[in-house]
Amino acid sequence: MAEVLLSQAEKIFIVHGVEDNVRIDGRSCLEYRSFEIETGTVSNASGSARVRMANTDILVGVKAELGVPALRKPDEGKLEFFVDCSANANPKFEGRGGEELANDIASMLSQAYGDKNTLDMRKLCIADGQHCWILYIDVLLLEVGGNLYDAVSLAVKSALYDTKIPNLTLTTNEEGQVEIDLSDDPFDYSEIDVENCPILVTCCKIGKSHVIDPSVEEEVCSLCRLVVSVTRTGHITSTRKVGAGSLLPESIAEMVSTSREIGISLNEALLNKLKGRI
Amino acid sequence: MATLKLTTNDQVEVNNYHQDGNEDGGCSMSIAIPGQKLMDINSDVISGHGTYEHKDGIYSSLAGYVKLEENKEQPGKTMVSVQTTRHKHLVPVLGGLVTSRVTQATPRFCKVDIIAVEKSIFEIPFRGLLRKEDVRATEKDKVEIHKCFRPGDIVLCRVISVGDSQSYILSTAENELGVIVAYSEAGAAMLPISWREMQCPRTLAVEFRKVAKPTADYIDQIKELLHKIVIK
Amino acid sequence: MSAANEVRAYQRKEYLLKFLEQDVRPDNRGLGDTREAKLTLGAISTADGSAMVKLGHTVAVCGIKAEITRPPTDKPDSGVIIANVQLPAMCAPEFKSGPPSEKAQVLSDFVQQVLLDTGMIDRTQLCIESGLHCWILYCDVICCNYDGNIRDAVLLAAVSALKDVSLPMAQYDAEQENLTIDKDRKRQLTLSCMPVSLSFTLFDDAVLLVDPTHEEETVCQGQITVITSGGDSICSVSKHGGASLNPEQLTLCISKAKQRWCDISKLMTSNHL
Amino acid sequence: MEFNIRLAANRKSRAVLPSDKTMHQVNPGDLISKDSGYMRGHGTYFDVDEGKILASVAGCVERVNKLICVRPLKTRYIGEVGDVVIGRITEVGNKRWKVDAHTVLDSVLLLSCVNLPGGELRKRSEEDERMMREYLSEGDLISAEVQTVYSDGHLSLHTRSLKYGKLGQGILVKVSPSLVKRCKNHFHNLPCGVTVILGNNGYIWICPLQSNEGAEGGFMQRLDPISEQEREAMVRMRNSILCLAQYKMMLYDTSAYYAYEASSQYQLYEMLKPEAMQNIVNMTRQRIETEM
Amino acid sequence: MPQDSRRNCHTDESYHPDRFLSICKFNTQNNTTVINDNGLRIDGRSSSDSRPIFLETGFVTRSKGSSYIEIGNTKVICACYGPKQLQSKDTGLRKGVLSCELKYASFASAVHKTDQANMLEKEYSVLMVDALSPCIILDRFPKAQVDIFVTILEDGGSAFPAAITAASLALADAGIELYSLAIGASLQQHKEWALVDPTHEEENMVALLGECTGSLCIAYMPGLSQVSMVSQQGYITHQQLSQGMVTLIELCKDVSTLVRRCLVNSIQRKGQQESSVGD
Repeated sequence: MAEVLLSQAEKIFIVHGVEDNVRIDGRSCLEYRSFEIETGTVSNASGSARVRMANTDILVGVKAELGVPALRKPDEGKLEFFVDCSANANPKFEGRGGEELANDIASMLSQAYGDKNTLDMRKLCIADGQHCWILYIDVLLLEVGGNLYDAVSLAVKSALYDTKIPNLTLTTNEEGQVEIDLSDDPFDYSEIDVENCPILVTCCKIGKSHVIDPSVEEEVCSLCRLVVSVTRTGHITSTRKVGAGSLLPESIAEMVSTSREIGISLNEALLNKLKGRI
Repeated sequence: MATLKLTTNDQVEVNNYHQDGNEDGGCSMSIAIPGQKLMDINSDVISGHGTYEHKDGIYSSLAGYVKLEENKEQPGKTMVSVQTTRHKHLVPVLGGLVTSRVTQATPRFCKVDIIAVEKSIFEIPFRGLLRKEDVRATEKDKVEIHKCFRPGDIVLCRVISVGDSQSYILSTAENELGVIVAYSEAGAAMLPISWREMQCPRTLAVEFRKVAKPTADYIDQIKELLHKIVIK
Repeated sequence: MSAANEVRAYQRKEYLLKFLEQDVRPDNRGLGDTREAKLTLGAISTADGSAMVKLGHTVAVCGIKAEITRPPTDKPDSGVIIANVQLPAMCAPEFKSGPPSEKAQVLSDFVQQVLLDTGMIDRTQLCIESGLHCWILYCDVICCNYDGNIRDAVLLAAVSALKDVSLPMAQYDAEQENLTIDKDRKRQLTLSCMPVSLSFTLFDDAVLLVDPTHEEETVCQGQITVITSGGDSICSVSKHGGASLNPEQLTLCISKAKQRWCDISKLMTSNHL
Repeated sequence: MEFNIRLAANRKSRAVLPSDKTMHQVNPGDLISKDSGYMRGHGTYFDVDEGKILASVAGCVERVNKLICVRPLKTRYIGEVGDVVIGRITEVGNKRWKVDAHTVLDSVLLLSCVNLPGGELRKRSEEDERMMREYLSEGDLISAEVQTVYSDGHLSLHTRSLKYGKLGQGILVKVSPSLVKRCKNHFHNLPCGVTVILGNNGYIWICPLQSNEGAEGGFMQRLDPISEQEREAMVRMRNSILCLAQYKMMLYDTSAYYAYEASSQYQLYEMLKPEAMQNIVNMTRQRIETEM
Repeated sequence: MPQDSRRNCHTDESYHPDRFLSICKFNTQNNTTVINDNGLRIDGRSSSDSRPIFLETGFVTRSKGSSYIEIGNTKVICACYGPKQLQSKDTGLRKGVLSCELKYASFASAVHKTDQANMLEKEYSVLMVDALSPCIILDRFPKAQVDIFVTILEDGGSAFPAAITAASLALADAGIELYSLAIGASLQQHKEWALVDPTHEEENMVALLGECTGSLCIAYMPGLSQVSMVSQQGYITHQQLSQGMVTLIELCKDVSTLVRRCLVNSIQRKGQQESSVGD
């Protein structure tokens, strides 16, 4: 994580501010910063999106490739998440420095997308047990300025929304093998249904209260965060406590329900914005 | 019921909490485990070793026997502490006595491995630094490191600073501090003959060291040890 | 108590010497006594064969996983056995996490070599169809507690885990080019012999200590390992480092090793009952 | 729940608005002067073959008599003796602290350049050397003055005046050093109830109003909660300064205060929106221009 | 495949025997129900029943503290070393640092583990630090690091929560000061059933059946009544999540009495040893 040094007094100032519901950038505890999305940024990817939220800058590219389904799930396609922490974002990421964070985000994403109800992987299957689409989702962290998980998940969802998968025609030859023909028409494609894709919402415990969309300074002041992935329907697909603190069961319940409500409306707002553009 | 195959004890015990009930109330109250509330905070008790204060209570932070004793510094107050059978100290403490082994001696300082604090022996040593000016209390300028310590010597020191993150800063500037075990060039354990000399029992050669003045306690321990070995 | 502990910590050699002068070792054994050995077979249900061995405090667990592979090209009628020994950072303070240390590699080679070279197992019984399919036995030994004489412990664990292996029946249909495996029917492996090792070390270039603890190993030099496989047959005698041995000492080692084989073999049979 | 999501395509350009017509902006390699009579300063280089002075950074050209400099838009701080800076302790070393003051090389604060608790004329003992971390530890913020600029560019700081020292509760804002206008005084008690220290190094400290008399070198700190009113004023000031910095407006007491007043029509959280920012900056600029 | 010179290995790839099961067998394996009409699970437990637990301290003799835990078929060894001096210069000046490493034995799961850089192990190691660092009083050993090494000898289900319990037991055994023990527990949500302390088979069912299911794992500190780790995945409702938390906290409280008894026993045993040495 991008570590920022803060003096004790600054931390106290931030903690008291959160308790008074006035954060250092003027927001209240449950207020989200404005952010900017851009889809179709990378022209040679199947889908891409960039999200900029204060100082956090995320680029996501989706690449669809043909592959073989997993042995245990012959009727499903695959999602592969890969996160790259650019050394631009933080000099500490150079070499293998960003590996831990990258693995962490990637596992969080694959957990959030792990269930069939989020993204129906069966639709990515072409021929049972033989061919399927594999979506390689590459996340590039260009700048890290707080609330990383949320920003990444917003970018992933936007990039999936933007993803175009070419339509295929299947023929079976004499030997019972399936042959695949790719359509020549570049406009002959289908889109992915992202309606129920989850968004990660980070709820940051600071002092006795909790905030959403924390800035880097606020993250430093908090001992622990709860990252909850929420779908549009309000289902929870993953929950994870991050950081060295512990929480009372009651505060977990509170934080989960805050995150859930934020998640539902954030999903709605993002989808509306994405659709409004077309 | 699970068959237990990997246990070290001969008697196999299966804890099945369905039959458990509250029988552990039967074990004497004097054993505490981490997180167990020992008592409410009040003005008469002080939280001692192995305990911590949280909200309105004093809690145990160790697994061991609860001990209540009168505080020496503040008469009338009770000190509550939890004693383990294990080592008391996990790390060298500021102002504490440590036993260390010299690993490197240069004209300006000695590098040492701290291998024990008081009676607690470390499996993995901590790095310590014994600077030339901290070897002796008087005539600091005349100290020559090679006449005080050699690599391999066991030295009793006091921690005077936790220093930078690399090593603890140690001192031997007390009579009772200094070399307690040293080997002569012939390889025999030497005996102290003065505060600055030790003698090899094999070759009778005299070597210079900053020798620790043995305390009565220490002599007793050595006697006890010899006694034990003879009995065995 | 504390003074004894201090000497134990600072002057290990002196400490041991004080005991050896009385012909006794710090854990109350005589110079020629081995520690009590314990053996448990089949402790790990996810493995196809497993064993846990205890020599005093030293604990080694071996689990064997069987998979299907292609037989080696030079021996189309034989199966494969791969032995690896792990010394995880958990088992003693001197080990680091990460890839296998030199010590672990040496032990892996040792076990691999003994399993293959003594001919204790006829590898053709692992073959399913010549040149096409065979069983591969991954024989992984993990040291759970390292308190000296790890060699004897890992070898015993590996050998007894092999004894415990039961493989599902496999059948190859040449016409359909189809391999089927029936998990409900299982068979044991046939072992032709059981190699058992016994290790010694040398204190002060003169005193032979059998089945040394870690504490003894740190102040002793050299390692003598004798592997016997029952009766009068000796599989291997090896000696690394330390002072030279006189013939009497070596004879003593060998006779102790033979005795060891009998003890272990008794232990093994009692476990199988 | 309201979310403010924007599409990048609709983003408004945030280019520097030309305020000063006389401002001469250059890019690296741009010709500044062919006149060999000028002396080249920071941000320029001399093309020997052609006899021209060219810019080496992007920024505004400044001429002082015969000296030509380019003041870069974005830069690290280049120290000058006597400058007021805000810095953060990054390391406690042997008789010195390392300070991050937005310079290229780390700055140092020697133990001998600090007022220790208990008076100016106190002798520094070995005890003090061991206690250094108690005085200032990693992460602490200080205000200080540049004492020396070494030839390699690293700075030595001092806090031997009661107005300098450790900073307590407040907000640190980081802007480009070139945006901070050099003034006689960099400590400003503004009428809106906040104290602003505009560090020459681009670090700006906003804290509750402080009286000048009670300065004690920062060793006594106020750790009780700050009233909501004061807090809001500070946050508003922070956002105002960020608005100005975003549109590359020079920062000094008047501009900061005007921006603060201009922002009064907005709620605190609204000040983060680009439209509001632009509006605030425009109003501030107009007010400054009319007053000139 | 690159050869690893530090391990013995075979040149050809090898396959799990399940790959060659006759098709009908493979199918019947999948069709087993997780819970039958009487509300009983495959191993005969009810959904809220947990398996018997065996706990022991002092398994690894040369460590500072160690523990061994067995829950059903799950077998976990944990050892704790340190505190030892930190190598790196910049971190942990005031506080100690905790490092955890969790490893599966290659024979611990149904499938032989070959993958050297196992993602799951890394993820669990990170989660473990998050779960345990809240219970350690880290400022009692500044500049130093405590290492926890966990080996899962056999994963019979709920191995990770067992590892957390084992680790906190090892920490207590090592005499490292703790605010509280941390007890791990997990459940598997299957439709309306919350299967407490699931077996390996039950955990796998989710991946295969996968309709409105999820898993939840927590670490609970009974001393402070706080939760030090939450990890959930799947597709569950808010109510199921909060209900699951309540269920697991109750389970943790139950397990903590066993951990307590184990610690008390070990203290008494040590006390007896000491007094016998004294004679």
